[in-house]
Amino acid sequence: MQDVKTFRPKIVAFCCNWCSYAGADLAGTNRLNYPADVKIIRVPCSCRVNPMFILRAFQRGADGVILCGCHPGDCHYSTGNYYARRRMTLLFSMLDYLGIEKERTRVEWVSAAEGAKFAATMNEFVETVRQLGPNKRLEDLRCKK
Amino acid sequence: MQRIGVFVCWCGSNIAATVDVSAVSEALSHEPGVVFSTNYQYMCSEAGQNLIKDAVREHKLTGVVICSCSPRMHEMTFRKAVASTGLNPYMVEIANIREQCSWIHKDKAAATEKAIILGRAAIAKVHLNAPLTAGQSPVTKRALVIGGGIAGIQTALDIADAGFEVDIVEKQPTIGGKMTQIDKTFPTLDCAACILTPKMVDCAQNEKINIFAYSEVEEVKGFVGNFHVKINKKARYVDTTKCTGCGECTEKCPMKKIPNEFNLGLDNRRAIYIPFAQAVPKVATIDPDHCNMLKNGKCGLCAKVCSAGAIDYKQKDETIEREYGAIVVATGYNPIKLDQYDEFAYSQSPDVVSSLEFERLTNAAGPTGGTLLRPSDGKHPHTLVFVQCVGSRCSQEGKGKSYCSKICCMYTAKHAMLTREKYPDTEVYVFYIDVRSPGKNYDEFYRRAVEDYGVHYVKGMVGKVTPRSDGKLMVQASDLLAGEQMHIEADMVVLAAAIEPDKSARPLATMLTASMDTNDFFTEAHAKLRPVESPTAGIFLSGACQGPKDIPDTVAQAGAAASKVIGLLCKDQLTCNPCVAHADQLMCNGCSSCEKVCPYGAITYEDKEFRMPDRTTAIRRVASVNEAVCQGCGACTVACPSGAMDLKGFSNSQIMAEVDAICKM
Amino acid sequence: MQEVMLEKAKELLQSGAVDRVLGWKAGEFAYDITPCVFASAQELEAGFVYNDFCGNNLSKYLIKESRKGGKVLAFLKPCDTYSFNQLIKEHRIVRENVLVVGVPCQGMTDGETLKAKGVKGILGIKTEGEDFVINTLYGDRTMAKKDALPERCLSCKSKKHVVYDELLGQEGDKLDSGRFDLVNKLEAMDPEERFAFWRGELSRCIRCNACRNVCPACSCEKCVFDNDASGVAQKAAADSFEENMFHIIRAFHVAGRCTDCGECSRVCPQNIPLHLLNRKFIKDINTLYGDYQAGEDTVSRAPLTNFTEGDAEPSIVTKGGKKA
Amino acid sequence: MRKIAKEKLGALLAAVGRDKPLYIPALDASGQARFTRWHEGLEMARALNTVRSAKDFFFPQTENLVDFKVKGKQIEIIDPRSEQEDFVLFGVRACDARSFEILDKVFLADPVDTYYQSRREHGTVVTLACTQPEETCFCSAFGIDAAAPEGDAQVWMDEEYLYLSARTQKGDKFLESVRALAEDGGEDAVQRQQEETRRVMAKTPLAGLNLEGFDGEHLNPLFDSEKWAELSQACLGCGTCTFVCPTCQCYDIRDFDTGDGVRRFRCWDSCMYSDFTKMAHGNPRLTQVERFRQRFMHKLVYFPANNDGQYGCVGCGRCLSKCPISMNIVKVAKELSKEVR
Repeated sequence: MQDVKTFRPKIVAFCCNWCSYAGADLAGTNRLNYPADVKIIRVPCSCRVNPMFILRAFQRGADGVILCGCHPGDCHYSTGNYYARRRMTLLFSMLDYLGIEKERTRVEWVSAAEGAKFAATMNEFVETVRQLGPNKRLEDLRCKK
Repeated sequence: MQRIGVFVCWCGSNIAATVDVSAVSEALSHEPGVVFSTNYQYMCSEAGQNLIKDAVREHKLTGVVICSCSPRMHEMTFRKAVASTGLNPYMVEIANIREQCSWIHKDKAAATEKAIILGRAAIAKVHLNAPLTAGQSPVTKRALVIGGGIAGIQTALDIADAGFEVDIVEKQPTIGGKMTQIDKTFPTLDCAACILTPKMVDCAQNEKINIFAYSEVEEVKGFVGNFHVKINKKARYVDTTKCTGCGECTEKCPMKKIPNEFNLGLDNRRAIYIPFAQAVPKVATIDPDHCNMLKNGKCGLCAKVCSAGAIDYKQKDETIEREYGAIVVATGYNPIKLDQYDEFAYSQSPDVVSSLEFERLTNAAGPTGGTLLRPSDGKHPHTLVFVQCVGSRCSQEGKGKSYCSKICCMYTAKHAMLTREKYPDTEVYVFYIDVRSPGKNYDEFYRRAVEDYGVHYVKGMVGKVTPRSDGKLMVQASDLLAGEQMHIEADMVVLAAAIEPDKSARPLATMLTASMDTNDFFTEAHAKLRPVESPTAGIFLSGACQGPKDIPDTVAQAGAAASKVIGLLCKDQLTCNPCVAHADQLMCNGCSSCEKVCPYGAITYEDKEFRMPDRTTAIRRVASVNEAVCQGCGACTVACPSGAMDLKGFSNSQIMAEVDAICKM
Repeated sequence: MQEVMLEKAKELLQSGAVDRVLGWKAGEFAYDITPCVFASAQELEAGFVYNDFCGNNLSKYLIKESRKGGKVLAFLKPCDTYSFNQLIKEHRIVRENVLVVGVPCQGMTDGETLKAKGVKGILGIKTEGEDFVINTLYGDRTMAKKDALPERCLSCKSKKHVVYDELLGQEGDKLDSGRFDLVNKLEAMDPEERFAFWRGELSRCIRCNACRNVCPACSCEKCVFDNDASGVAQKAAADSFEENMFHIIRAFHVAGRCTDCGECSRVCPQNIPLHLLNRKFIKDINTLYGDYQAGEDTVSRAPLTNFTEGDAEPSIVTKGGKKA
Repeated sequence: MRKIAKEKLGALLAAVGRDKPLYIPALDASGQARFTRWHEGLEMARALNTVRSAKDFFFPQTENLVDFKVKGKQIEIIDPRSEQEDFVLFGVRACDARSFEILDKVFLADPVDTYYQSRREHGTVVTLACTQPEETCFCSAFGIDAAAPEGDAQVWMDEEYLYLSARTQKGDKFLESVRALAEDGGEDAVQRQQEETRRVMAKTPLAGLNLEGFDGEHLNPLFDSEKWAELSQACLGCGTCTFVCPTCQCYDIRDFDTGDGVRRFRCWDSCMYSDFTKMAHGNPRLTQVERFRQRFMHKLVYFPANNDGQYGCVGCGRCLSKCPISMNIVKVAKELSKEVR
């Protein structure tokens, strides 16, 4: 069991191209720090994220997965994030039902102007997952080193 | 196996100061498929781009990964550079190691490690990239405007002015819409007819504009640039090419007691009628529900008196099929029905009227010739009570509307002011929740009503209106500011009814696959940035169908919608976004889940014959994506349980490859 | 009822109103009944049966049967009609080729359920009033019918047919039989307990795909888990992750479409209470987005292809608020 | 013959299970029996049979064959096998015991499957005679005596004693390991029990199942029978029958991308699956009728034709209880026997 202090969680962040990815860019432009443990995958819209991608990340060794999209009502495609919201709510609820730590998954709406929110969210999320320790309940032993 | 080139940018010191760029290019050179890996000071510079181009040619690269700034910055730059070598531009992937790495991390080791992982993810993705080509579709250079009110008229005129053909479909016998019924317009108090009728005439005379009045859209097929529309032209029983609009028939028609819609039933018309003097087209129409000849085959008087021989009792509805490149929705609004507002005695007393009825009662072309008279006894009213927000801003479910109807404050101020001006002997009360008067010269206008015209503005709601046997209306209200109950003996009560989208809007939205909000207003593609476009490509919004609007806003939006249409019709071909959804029809269940979540109506179904795995042939319902319409959001890909629907450029396997690459360390 | 149905089927076949009859066929024992398409009166006479063991949901067979040409008579129990409607909604069944005859159901049991109650060596089963009299290799045994019902029937949502062309017998009512009780119980556990519970259950999965293949909502032309190109294909649960993955994604794919017929749990050879996964989604959908019963109609918008602007945020789960 | 008082069953299991893995039928959370690794306090199930057959221990559902580790552009090949340790399977019924004979004919024939072979060599099978057969039992149709199971050692159990007898050297070793608990005798009790069991067995409804005519001679009429379409009509194409079957031995070899390499493993396949034996050119059995036919033709015709008349079925009855649509080998055999008699 890794020490909470030295444990560096692997975090996958799915960001929609129009708001959150731009928000992440803005966090960079403003040199706002967050841990290098976070790696971003660009998707056109939060509605592109299939629950399978989230499970896949856990299978492959992620300790936390976060999905960021435009604020409800601001979707570039007008309704994508509304669908994403329902899908993720149900998926997260199912994971919780199966006893998988619900704190490992998160959805956050980050606009292109919210660089600070992006950085703060990532800092907070990484810390939450770090406290939880490595993902054991949804890991695939075959993918372990 | 791809032959991948990796290009790591220093971005001067922006990246290189925090990321060991040589370590990154060295590490990535060992990745499967990578045949060339280098780093350079400024990849986006001309020298940097040449470096990439040379490497593509020299190493016969099939894929390019650039570790640099955000793709939002230079993706296009690098795609163009690569395309110039003949390699498909969509074989380029960017690893964002500046905004999402070097700029946010201080520790060089950690930042370098992350940059390598981001590079690996991009390499993993590029392995699965396929060349993409943007499709082209032609544009029919004609627009359809649905609704012939001021919104539709203005849009049509502006489009025609740019030289494009435009058809107006109006379900009433004449164009003009609600504005024709209005007396004066705020805040300048010019006469509505004086500013509207010239535009109606312009429409009629403009050779680019074709008016289908007394017609409705029956079916819409196709997509942006290529709509195919069926229009049902209802039978008027009058040959419009022969009718001169002389009005002889309407004089002679024996059916005299038909409520006149134009005057909201405040007077009567005949079974053959012309809605009003300035109607466009100015031709007569027979109302088949009331015409004796059409119902029983007896009468035929109008045909006898028509010297032009225009009457044709055998006329049938006609379906017109036309092609359009763009469609503008301008279906407007209606005041809500007031049957549910018994507390205001609307259905009990003819002297309780809606604001639109009040417009007719004060209009020179109205039933009273413009003299304000009580509908009940034709006497001059002395005390008038105006009630605002009847059905607007209403939280009671099923009764009114939750939204503000926006125009009522201003027209009520206008009514109050005009009444006081014309009849200084009247007492005028206005009951309001708030007075909302933002807009150029609007607040000034409202204040003039209060300050110069002595209208009694009372903050508070009218609780009850009780008709008394002597014809007076007892108005019971509360004055919230004074904190007291008021009892007013009024002669007339005018209700500012909420406005709602026209009933035809909902079925139309279904035909257009354009989305609507819960109030049946059409939704715009973006609340701030694309206010006159529907999310469905090629569908534009003009006027109150998108939300409550007054005339200046409507005209402004109508012009904006026209300019968007013009921008579209100017193009000969539409270039599609190549990163679009695609259905693998062999796997498609035809279940319609994808179609339901598509905001653009890009997915259609067809019954197609397939050779099935068990050697049989079967007709299956399968989805197909119209690439000209799809915007590539990917909502359908997740709605699809079988995974038949995938998104080019962001495919399931590409995204999972990125996930794998990121997680494996 | 069996006689009435048999007469009806023969009559409709004879008159040419239908060409085939989808029903149930008797087996070797009292309980091993097989879905069957009968093409003639003789076939019907020889094997048609309708009794307390006709648990198979016949709706899914109609995907293929309704496309074979000709008209098929389908006897559907109340819960089968929900699946039927859902498949109509998803354009999977050609409605005009099916004549739906609704048949009443008092709950269906099966051999496995009886054996789980300790009955061994079943030779014959007779119905006497509200009881089963079971003749076994080891003597006779009487069991109240209601005690012989599996959980899915004890928590039946409806004895009312949501669609039929003709109805035989008395129409029943929608029921409130506490079908979310077990979900509530699981929700009330600690996450650790829940994890242990589900790990224990799902670890028994042998990935035989019976749950998927019997499921009327799992009617994909090709399942993602069978499709090598999908990148998530799996033929066996080679790691506990794959057990979780398969069942989570399967439940997700049928979320808002699952009518809660309970076939998944009935057919599971390992007795995994799979329907409790689906019911969790149904319960969440009901509480978060308003009551929704898949299959109740053929036009409503499914919860996952719908939204409202004021929908709950996913954080409702993370924040741990028990949903009302 | 040796006997051990029944109250010493725990001690017996402990004596065996202390120093090597011992698997006994025990109830799982759903109340069904499965072979479970023995630990102190684990109770042996009284169920007639386990849901999954005992073949799992020699031919597990998934088995890692080889690992490829990828480092940059280098690939390293790793044999994942570690030393196979000895283990004991206790409480195997006569039907499952016979299934090993069938599996051996497949896996131990040339070329030998070394993964299977290693497990067979290290596993000791201790059988347990049946006393209360189910109506689904038809092992007798294959000449199996439920009262006299095969295996390395045999056990009979009544209310007082367990009676043990060794059949092989491994069986001797097993008996040796529990010597301290055992005493001689019990032949009479065993014989009485066997008679009673055989009496009940004869009363089971499927006891008279006649497989005459299911052989290579009748391959063509059986293969061409029109009954297959009707029999397979309701088949869901799931793998339940094959996965609970003690004799089904088909497997698929698949690769799993671990992120830094590939794990090549085999896993049970099912002839009922639509992608069964799918090759580059496609699938030789495109319809469910063909796949369904394959399963039963294999068990009842091809296998005996190639193996001196031995059927590929042991009559355990698992598929009878577990098939979601209650279609099974007995119904198939009864229907098709009309083609050959």
